[in-house]
Amino acid sequence: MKNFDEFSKPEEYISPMDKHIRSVIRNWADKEVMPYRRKYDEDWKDHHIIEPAFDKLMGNSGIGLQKALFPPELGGWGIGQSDSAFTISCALAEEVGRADTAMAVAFMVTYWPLTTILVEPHVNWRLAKEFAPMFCNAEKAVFAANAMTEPQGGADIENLELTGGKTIRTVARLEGDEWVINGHKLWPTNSGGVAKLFVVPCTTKPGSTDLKDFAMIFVPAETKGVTQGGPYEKAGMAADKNSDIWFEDVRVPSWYRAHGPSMDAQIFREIIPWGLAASMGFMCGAMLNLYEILYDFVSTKTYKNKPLKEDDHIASIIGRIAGDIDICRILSYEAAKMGDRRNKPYGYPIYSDEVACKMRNLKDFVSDRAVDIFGKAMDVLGPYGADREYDIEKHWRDIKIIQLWMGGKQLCQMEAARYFFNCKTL
Amino acid sequence: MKNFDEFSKPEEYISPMDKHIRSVIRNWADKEVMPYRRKYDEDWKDHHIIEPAFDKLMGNSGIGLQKALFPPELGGWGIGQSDSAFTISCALAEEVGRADTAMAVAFMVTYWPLTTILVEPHVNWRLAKEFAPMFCNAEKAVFAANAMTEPQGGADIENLELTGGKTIRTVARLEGDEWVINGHKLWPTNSGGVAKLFVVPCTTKPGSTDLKDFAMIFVPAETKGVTQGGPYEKAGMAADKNSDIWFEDVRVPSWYRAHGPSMDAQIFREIIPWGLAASMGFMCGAMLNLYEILYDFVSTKTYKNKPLKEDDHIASIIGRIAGDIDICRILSYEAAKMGDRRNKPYGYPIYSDEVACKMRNLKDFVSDRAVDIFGKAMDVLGPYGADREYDIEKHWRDIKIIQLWMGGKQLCQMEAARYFFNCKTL
Amino acid sequence: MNKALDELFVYPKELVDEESKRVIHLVRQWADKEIISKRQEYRENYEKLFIETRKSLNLTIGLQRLTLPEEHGGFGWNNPANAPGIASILTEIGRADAAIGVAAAVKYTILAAITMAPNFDKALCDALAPVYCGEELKTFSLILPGMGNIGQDTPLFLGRSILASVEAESDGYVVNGKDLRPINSGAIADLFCVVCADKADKPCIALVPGDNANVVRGKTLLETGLNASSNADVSFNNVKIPKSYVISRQGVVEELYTWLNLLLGGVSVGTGMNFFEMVGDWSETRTIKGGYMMKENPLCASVLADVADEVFTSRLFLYDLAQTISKPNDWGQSGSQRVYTIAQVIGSKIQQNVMRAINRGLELMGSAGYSKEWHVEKHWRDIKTIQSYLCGVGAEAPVKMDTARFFFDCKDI
Amino acid sequence: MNKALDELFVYPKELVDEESKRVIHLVRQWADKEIISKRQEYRENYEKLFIETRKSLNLTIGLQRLTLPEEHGGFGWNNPANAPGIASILTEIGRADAAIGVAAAVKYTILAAITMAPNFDKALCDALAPVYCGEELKTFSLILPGMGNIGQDTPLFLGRSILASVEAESDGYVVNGKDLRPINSGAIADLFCVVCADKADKPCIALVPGDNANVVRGKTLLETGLNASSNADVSFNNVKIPKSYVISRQGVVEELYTWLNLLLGGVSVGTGMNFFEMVGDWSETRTIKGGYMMKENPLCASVLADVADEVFTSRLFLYDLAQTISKPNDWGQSGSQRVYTIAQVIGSKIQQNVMRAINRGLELMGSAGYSKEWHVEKHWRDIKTIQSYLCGVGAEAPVKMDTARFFFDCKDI
Repeated sequence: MKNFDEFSKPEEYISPMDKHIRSVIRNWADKEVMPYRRKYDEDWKDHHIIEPAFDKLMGNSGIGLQKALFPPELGGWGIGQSDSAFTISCALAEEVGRADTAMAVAFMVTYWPLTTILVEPHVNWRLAKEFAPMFCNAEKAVFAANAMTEPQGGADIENLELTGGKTIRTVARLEGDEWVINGHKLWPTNSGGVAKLFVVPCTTKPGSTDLKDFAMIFVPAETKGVTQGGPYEKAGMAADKNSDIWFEDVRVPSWYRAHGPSMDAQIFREIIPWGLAASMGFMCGAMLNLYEILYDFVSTKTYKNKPLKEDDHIASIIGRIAGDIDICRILSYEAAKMGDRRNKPYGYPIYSDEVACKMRNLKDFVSDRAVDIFGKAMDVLGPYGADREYDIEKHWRDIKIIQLWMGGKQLCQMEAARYFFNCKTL
Repeated sequence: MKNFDEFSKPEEYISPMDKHIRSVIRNWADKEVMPYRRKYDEDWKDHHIIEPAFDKLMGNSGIGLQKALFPPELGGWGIGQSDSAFTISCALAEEVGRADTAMAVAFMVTYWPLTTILVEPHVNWRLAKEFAPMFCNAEKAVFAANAMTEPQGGADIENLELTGGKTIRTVARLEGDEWVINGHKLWPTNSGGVAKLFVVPCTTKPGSTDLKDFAMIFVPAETKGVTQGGPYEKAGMAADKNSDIWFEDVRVPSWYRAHGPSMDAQIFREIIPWGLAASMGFMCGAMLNLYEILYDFVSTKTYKNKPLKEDDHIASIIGRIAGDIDICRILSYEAAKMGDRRNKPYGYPIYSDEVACKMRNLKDFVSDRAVDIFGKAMDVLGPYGADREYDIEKHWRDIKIIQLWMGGKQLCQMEAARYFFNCKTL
Repeated sequence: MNKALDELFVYPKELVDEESKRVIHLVRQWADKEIISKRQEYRENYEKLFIETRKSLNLTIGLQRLTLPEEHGGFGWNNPANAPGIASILTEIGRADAAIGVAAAVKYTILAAITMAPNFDKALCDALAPVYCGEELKTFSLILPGMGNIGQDTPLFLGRSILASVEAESDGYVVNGKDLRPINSGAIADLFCVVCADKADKPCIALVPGDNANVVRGKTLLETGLNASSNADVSFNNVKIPKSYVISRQGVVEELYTWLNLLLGGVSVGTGMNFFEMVGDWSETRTIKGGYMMKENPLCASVLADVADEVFTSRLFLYDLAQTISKPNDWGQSGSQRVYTIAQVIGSKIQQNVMRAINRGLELMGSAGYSKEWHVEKHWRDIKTIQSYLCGVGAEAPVKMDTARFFFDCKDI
Repeated sequence: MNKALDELFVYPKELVDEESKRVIHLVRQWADKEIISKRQEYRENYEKLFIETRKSLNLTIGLQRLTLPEEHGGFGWNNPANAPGIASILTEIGRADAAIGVAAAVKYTILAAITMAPNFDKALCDALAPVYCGEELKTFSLILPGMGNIGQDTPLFLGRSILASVEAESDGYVVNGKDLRPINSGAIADLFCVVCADKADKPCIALVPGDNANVVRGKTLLETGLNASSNADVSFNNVKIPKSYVISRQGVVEELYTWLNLLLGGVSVGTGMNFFEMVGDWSETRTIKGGYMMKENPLCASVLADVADEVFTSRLFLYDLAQTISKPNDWGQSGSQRVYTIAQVIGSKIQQNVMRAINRGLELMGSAGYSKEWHVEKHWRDIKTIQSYLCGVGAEAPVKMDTARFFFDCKDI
């Protein structure tokens, strides 16, 4: 194999933009991230080192990726309206994830709330126009966040089919032409003072199981009554800040609700495949980086005075690692394509079980493989495996977090099983 | 999920013939195989029950699939010249494999030697014309075989890069315009008196490591000096007969050599991806059948007086099984597509490492998953798992054989590792 | 193989006393002489030799009476302290033939509920021993709770459906149950031991003589392995049995599971050890890459190491369990929640490990792995059959729930 | 958790005598009082407390002298029969803090080569004990063979490269080695034990005082876990040591591996047990699906069962190994091929099992799993670090080759 670009991609799916986007981001990664990333762990609170790299990636002083989803007429690149939106996202996730999956998630979660108003067929032009300047005209990185998880329920909120939104305690009350929001959210990526814009899944009628009462409402971070805590300290992913957010009588215009009754619940369901596809992309990116590092290692370190890779048994171990990377990449692109088929006659809408549950299965699988091969790679490195200088252990810590987020492994398992076997009570 | 046809396929790859072919074969399977397959094990020697089903699948008295690879001008269906030859083969392998993977292999191995002379860009029209009547004009099933393995070397012969053919002991000597072949082969599918036509990988210069001395020569089974032993008794795969074949001063015309020096070695390398892609298809077929059976079982048997599938933990086990099937199917189609890209600008020839080694990895992976999920499914069935009436244990036995054939797991591992890490000495 | 198995696969030697060693030695001789040294003959004439070798084992050597008290003509191995010895015997049998091993394991399991201290039931033993452990070879069959059918609401044993029932009637009991699947020998069993629910839905066990006219057997099953055991579904249609044939003490069903896991574990460890020997031999006769001995290739060696690992740890587990059972003062009786749970955990791990050992080893053997000529495929099929039966329902689900119940005090699972 | 760990995770009670029990009890008290009950404080002020708690363990309780003979002021636990007791101590330490455990495990491993019967080296003990096991806390560091660098042809210990060398010089030895990576404490160690090759390429071990000016330490490493151990690469540039500081008896390197696998196994089992406690608590406080307790959901219960399984079997393995080591008359000395291989097999299995237990448990804990606030993520990082170090080179490759060599008599791998 010539290099990591040779890992299998379903060539027929690849967008014409792929090569260009990759090379731009790879250049950024090699210059702005790779030389500094070993210091990120200690920068988790302040982002002194991390922030400039974000600016070069997302803001107009750099690549300007944060505007990519917006329509060209509002200053963006129009990816939200592209037939390859998922596939392109997969490439973005890979390339940024190769450098740092935490940066990848912080960057791409900025798209997450915006998908609900910028991606065909659900473009909400009024909101798109309202928020376009915030992202498209900024020199520096501007972040958004999806304030989903609540203290009592963990990822229960993602289990909307089962709970019907009954457990949601963040409440939006319509007063005149304003929503008044009260509640407490935990853990969203880009909280801890990072995000300029939140979308807040909430209920308009506490305790209701009617999905019409479920709402997704946009809240600019500087709105009065929004308070963010300091970032949590975590085992990894220093570039991604998470914290508590409290909403106390927060008032936003009534048209800040993404789409309205019923459609908001559908839209909420639609953001899940985006999160899953991106998660797979992040992990593939980290795995590509793993391969680069491992390749060098097994070619230069020896066992029995031969390079590690020339020992048949060790070759079988690293061969399995590379083989799994190949497989995960195929699956991630296939998952992305499931999303991109949403408007095709042979495709399914992204709020459908077909897409969501199959993707849950794929994300669960890719996560398991990633957790496994990073653990195995550390063992291949032996005493160097846990050493930060070799850049693998950091991914190992981050990858586990990706496995656990968005409801974690068991939710994926249940959604997949429910779909494949038409279970009624899971 | 509505039914097993909903398992993911990369929709963009599917040939227009797919639906039609599947429905024809499914009809055959349901009528000719499913009602009888529980008796196949005892029919391993005689094929009294098995043979009529083959006739209906392959011969002109039935579907006539044995002629599919031949060009239309010779009475075939022209699949050998199709851009979707691998993808269609994958569908065929699945549908027949769903009923019985041993029938699937016996049927598709008939194509195997023929791919070397019927598939673009290597059509050998003289030989194609010579052999077309044997397959295209027959009412009954006619089989071919690839007599590869030798007693001393096991699957070493598949490791042509490493051994250079040095270990091959079957020798062809040119005498005038005839090849005189001597040697002893073991195990080919469709031996034991089944095949009408063999292709015999052999050497024209014993001990040579020059691939120019490697030859693939066609030998009709009734040629003088060809002797076949009785079929071996195996743990499964009763519909596939294997035995010893001895070639003693067997004489065939000089132009029965597939292509000639060097090209024969390339051609030999090209048949490997066919075997790998078909193996994956067989396993996917068996897995689809597993799903059908398991679905019924977990919906009607209970634990804690609830259907098995409504227990969250059991759901996670069967969910993983179904999830793996989804994944294996995606990967099998991707493997097939790697073959079908052979003539595309972004593809690789099927003798290339890119295709062969990546497919080795995929076949190894799919085999491992298949072995695992069939074992797991038997455990889900508990005391019914080992019971032939439930049709899963038979697949369990067969699947293991698929894992072991064509050089088995370790050869797959070595080829994949060699490719991914550019190893020199494996 | 030029190494002695017992020098490779370590175990706590002090658990096996001199008397046990003598019996173990006898059984190993039997195994080597009557089966292992003549695999080909055994394969071709399996049905007949199966019965002959069972007879020589059970009657000539006398193992049919192994766990009977001495006063009943037995070897007196009816104390939990004999657990390591009994497990060792099963290992030796399993090394020769898993089906013979399963028949023995089931018999000792059922007898454990009757003869094992401190629950020795003299009256019942008086009634059964002369008939079922005498001069003729008798086969026992065990019917455990398992899965139910949709629309049917059954009493449960820790989540598993109990499909048979007992009801007191005048001086005895009446047993009922339809299409029950035993774990072995349903078609030929002389005595059934069936887990039943009583009127209060409480689990108990009933012993049912096979010659009762109201015992109806289905056709003999064709199975992946263990076919010589001749299994079949069984129905009990108002079968009357004496009062003493029902054992309803607290924990008796758990006892069955405990012993069954130990003894089938012994069988599978033995089969695994024989597989180890076979794959070891194979790896020395086979050359690869056009020259060197298979076992000298690092990748093949690593597969061999996996085989050894799995068999090695299985044997450790086996004696860990035997040791736990043998010390009721330390850890409780075999029917206690702790010992029952441990037996389930270890029992299923042993089966999985041995299965993995064989699956791995077969990878190296290629077509010799699935060709009947090489004999290893029988081990593979037999172990898978044992494993699936032991699962009972939904793969490891019940065992996992038992485990969580014990370790985490779960109440509702 | 309202169950006592020792009532859940069974082990052969007879292996641990009353004296051992008293020491174990002391250490458990230390663990609960000084660390487990104040995790938050410990997290915020880790560096300082790490030293304080090590001191109270090693000096106040006196564990620094645990494996010294009584005549050297030790506890006299310098006989293989003490293996189960020592392993138990490490479990208790590991339950509190894996880094403290690793420091202790390495120290006892190195001392085992010096003090353990029948190889007690009185002269060496006389020289070392007063300095390194006295009233001050001293840290030992171990440098094992491992991987080499391309273009370098090194002497081998069973396939692993030996990067350090000793050469006799007048009345002592000279040690050389460049950029060696210890398994712990390279930056702060008071005494190094390094596996060297002698002039004939034969492996031996050398003890190198850390205060020698020719010992050059690299910068302190940032690592996944165990950061408190302050590891760093070390170079020995013609370091002179006394003659008695080199031990070259047959099998001495094997002895190190045997004890290291046992004792790091003890550490990881302890960490695993504490993780078990934590995830158990979590599963009782957490509700899911808008209502019921996490542990009552069958899927979550099965994950909990996996955690329990892995920890349970790890502890069984630990005592299986301790038992094997403790009976040299049954199975051979700790430096024998058999005991060495068994230690490798079991040692790596323990690490894998505990790692799997934690990986599984974290799945249930979601963000609490990786948030530092909940403390479990430290266990996860520490165990992974131990495991990777123990691998040495190419994941389990050397262990698998050792296994195949012992079980199948491979010669060339």
